[in-house]
Amino acid sequence: MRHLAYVGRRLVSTIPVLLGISVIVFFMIHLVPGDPARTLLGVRATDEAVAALHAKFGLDRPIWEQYLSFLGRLLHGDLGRSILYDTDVSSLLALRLPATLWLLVAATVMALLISIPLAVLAATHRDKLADQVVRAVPLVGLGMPTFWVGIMLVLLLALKVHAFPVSGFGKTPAQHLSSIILPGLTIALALTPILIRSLRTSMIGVLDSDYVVTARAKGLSHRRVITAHTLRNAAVSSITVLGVNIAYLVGSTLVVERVFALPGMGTMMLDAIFNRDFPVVQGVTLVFALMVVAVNLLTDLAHAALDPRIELA
Amino acid sequence: MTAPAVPVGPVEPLQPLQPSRLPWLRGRGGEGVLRLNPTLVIGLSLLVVIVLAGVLAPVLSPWDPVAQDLTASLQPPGNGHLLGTDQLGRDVFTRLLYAARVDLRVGALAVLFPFIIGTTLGLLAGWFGGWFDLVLMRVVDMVVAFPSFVLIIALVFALGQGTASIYIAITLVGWVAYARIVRGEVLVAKEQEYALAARASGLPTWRILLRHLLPNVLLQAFVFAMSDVVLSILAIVTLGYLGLGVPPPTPDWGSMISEGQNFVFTKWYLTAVPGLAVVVTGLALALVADGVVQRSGRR
Amino acid sequence: MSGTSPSTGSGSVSIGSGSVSTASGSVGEEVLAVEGLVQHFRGRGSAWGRLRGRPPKVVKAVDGVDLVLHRGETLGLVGESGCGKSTLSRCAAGLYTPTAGVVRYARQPLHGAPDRAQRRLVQMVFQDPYSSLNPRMTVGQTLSEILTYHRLVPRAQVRARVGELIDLVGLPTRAADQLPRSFSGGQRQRIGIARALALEPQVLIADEPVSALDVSVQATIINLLLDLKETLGLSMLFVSHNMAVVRQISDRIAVMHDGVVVEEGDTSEVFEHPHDDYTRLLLASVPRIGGAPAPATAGAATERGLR
Amino acid sequence: MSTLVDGPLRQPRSTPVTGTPLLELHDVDVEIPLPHGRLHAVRGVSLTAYAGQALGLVGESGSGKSLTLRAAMDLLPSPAVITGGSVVVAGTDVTGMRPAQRREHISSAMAMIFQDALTALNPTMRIGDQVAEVPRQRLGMSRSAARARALDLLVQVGIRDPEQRYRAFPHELSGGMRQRVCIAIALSAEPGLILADEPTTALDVTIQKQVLDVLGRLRRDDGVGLVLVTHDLAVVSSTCSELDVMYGGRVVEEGLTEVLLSAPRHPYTAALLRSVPDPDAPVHRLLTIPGAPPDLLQPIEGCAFAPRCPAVVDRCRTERPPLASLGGPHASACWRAHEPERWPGAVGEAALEGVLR
Repeated sequence: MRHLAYVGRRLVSTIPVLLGISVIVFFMIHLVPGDPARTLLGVRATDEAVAALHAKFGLDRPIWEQYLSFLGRLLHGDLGRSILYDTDVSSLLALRLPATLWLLVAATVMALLISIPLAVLAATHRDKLADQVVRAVPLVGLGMPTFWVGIMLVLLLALKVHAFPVSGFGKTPAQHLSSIILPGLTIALALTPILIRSLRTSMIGVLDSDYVVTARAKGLSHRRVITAHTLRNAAVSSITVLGVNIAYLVGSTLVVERVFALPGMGTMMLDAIFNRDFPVVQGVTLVFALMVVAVNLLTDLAHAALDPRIELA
Repeated sequence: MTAPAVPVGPVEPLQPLQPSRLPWLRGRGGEGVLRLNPTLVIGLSLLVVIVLAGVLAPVLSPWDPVAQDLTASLQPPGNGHLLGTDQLGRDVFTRLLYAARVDLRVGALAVLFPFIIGTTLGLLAGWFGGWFDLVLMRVVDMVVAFPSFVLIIALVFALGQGTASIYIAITLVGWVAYARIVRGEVLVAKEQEYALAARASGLPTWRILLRHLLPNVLLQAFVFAMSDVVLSILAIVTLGYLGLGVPPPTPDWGSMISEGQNFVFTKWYLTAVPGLAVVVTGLALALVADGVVQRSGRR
Repeated sequence: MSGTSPSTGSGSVSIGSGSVSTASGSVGEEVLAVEGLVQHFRGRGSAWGRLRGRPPKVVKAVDGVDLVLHRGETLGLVGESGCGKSTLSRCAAGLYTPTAGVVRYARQPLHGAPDRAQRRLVQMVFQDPYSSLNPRMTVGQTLSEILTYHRLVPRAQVRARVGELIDLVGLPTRAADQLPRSFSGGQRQRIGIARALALEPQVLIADEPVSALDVSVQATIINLLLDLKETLGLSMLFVSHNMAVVRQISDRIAVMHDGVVVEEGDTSEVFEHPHDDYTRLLLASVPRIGGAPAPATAGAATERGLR
Repeated sequence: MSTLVDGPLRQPRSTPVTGTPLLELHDVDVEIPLPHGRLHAVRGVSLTAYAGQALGLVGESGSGKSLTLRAAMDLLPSPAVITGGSVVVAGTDVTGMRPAQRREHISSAMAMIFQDALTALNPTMRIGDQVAEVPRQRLGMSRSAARARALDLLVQVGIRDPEQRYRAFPHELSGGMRQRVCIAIALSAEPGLILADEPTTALDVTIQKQVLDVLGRLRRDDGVGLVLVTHDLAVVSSTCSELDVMYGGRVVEEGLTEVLLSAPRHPYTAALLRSVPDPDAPVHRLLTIPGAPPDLLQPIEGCAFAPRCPAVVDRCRTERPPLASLGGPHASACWRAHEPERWPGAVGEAALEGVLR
């Protein structure tokens, strides 16, 4: 199977990136002025505790040895222990991951539901009123702080209309879903301006292409021209755009979780930051990076599946 | 060969010098004159208004942005307070103006460093290629693997709160985009015949890079920088909202939103107005970026 | 080496004093030569390729070519797209460092990129009149930059020399202050020629200099090149896919196919009595005004048979 | 003059021109609205094409030849619009039709091929499916019948291993193969006429010859007419029996190719002819045309070629010469078309060559 082999090769090709991520996450702690052990344990740590950590992580050893042992622990799923909660960081992450994933999926779906129709509308009515209006969206929308949009949505929808829960995540999937709608919409609205702009451009590129002219010259119906000759090709260019922006989207979960008090990885990271819980910050940063790598991988695979010009061999 | 003392002269009737055969490529203004279009004009004027509002803040408002007056906290608009006062009795409108100073300056500077570093590295990597290019691009791959905002927050945390940390964090994350853009443009431009011609003329490498390539690859980086200023202001505002930004009591739109959020049910404008200020700034910069792109005729 | 090729007739020394007649095969000493030239390119996407552990694909653009350009002659290099003629010309211009083989300027082999003095010997005119000029420099800036850097004229006379060069290629002097975008394709190509001539080279390498131009403009550039060659005593390597253009301008031609020269000789000899099968196919395929079938070919014969 | 026409014709002078013409343009104007004015790109062009005939439309860049073709096919690139005249396809004026109906009518009578075959093919659709699309979607064939038809067409345009090629994507084919696929697609609607816009300009000469041969064979064997837009007089000469020369948005000369190219009666045609290098005979200097083409944003007074014309007289600058018949199909828009012997220099020579021969 050429496709399977491609997936395999693409997986292998992420290894250097993963290594790079581990390097950055590892060295983050060395950016902090002073003793890393003290940074890890916090200012209130006793000298004994610091010495114990020195011994445990071998902080006196050469830096590359420290990195190798860090990497070794990573491979066993050991992300260290939280100072604040005195628990394994990995088990904390496991608890918080679902809310963030829910949020990401909801935001992506909503962003697509909003931006695809608008982009198609604008591209097919180029320079008409609809297009002008849609083109104004990115101009205004690019400068909107995500958290502010969230607060405004709360103000308008949740408090005035009482339509959705304002914060929390609930216990059942149904509750999850209803509590994810506002935060998801917030992120979707932040992503929409960028998506609309790129989708409109790629759609217009396709509509202007010679092969669409050929399809029209063939005398095919408008519907057939759009479905058979435009959509797939527009998807090919859009999927890359989407992939790039999902990295941006992953980042914005952080703030939005805060606004809506969602118990996800973002709130955990912020809590950890204010409590100087360094292992947790490291762990969350790492998982966020892994999510981006995974999304990029998926985008590439989708791209390859859609576009025959991608070399699979 | 010596240069002919007498030029051989025109070899056929002169073609009259004509403007470009494609009239839509012709500028309306003269050559070399900054040609303006409506988008650019509106964007620039808006930007000038915002910058002036920040610069002239002491003139425009009699209040002190940081002096607290707990007896006058949370006053509604009126009584000389255009937008009322916040929970510490500070005039909100004044703080809005002073925040423009902070956020614009930090936002612009936080783009300047990555712009310079990223452009230089991208130019060199694109032109020379080889191991330098290879290493640089691997580093770029690593950095882009992180959601940029997560990395910025983690770095600000690691470096300790403060304006300097914000600059460093945004620079460490932001140079990557410029390096990528410029490298890509250089890879195209160096195969363009004008670059080959400059090499064929025997001009030195530094001169080709600075005089022939840089001016032609800079546009894309510049356009990106325009929208990047928006992103960097958003980052600073968000850091401010999270309490990791410019240290208080210096006013900043982000911290203003954060403080106002506590009273969002009763005094919605405390949150809404600073946010609108960010939106308008973003709009101004987006218009300028669009205008520059339109003017250059690129899409 | 191509100099030994039997059909060149390069041995005959027949330069009448002063009279330089084109197409008469008057031949001087070697001014530019390539010997055993090989230029391979590694496929693109090398970074990904390396990560995937695959050897990069190698494109053998030029695969062993010997050519000699003599003083005062025009050598036409013809072939279809992808035959390697453009790569060969860029190697000869010192823009690419060949994978193997030697490039000689005035009998001196190049080591790596040409030095300043060598750059002055050989200059190049490019194909695309739109991308071959820096869009942000006026014609005057483009020319004076070269004159200043190579110290060709005293600083005070740069401006005057720019005027001379512009005049030489048949543009009005006021062109010096204009940006490339205000010129038509043909005019830009003249600027490109002026830029090459600024260095007072002995050899001009012209890579498809007229293929992006309209027919009537194409004719003016061909005439200009012919005139300059005569007045300035230039030698020229003229690269083109257009057989008709090459016929007008070349004393000698070399036909390239798949990275090698398949036939070389006096222009009229090659056109009238082609030896190589590929050359014959190429000549037979050239459309002709008047529709007269090309000198009998297999293709034409079968077509007639079908009728 | 008659001796010329009676001479041995290298081309069978098209299949006898019978029945109603498939395509007629009457005084068609095309304008492009631009920020700085309206570019009047096509100015009152009339032409007629019959099934089985090969008509060449020749001109330099900016002459309006491509837009004329696009206007005929109702495929003008935005924002160009037809602002005058009428387009009659297979005897029906399509100018007033509703867009969908017009599309339907035009594409059942005519098909089009483009300069760049790579961009003219959908990159994500197998070429076989692209060829089978019209039979399947418009002609209502079953899936298998459409497939069989597509394979037939691929064979007809000279593609070997059609079964294998059927599943290929455009990027997997060579340039010449792609253009053949485009021709197959054009044929799939069983048109009477193929409109070709510089179909071989991007191809190497050897491939160009093969593609032109395919088009020629289709015309001879199946009576598929051709309107060929090109800048290359040599290509027209070996392909087309009739010729329209365009300059500044107008047809300046029309007639039988052989007559036009051996005894042109418009100074522009003559000059153009003299500036084309001949692969069989080097000349010392090629004739050039001084000056530049007209600015089509401006109204043109008199003959558009007058500022560059060696045979210009006062009248040319004030009064536009109509395209007037010189007897038979030959017509020229020149006040001095009747006295080529009095044109100066090489232009005159070119015009007289045929007469003297």
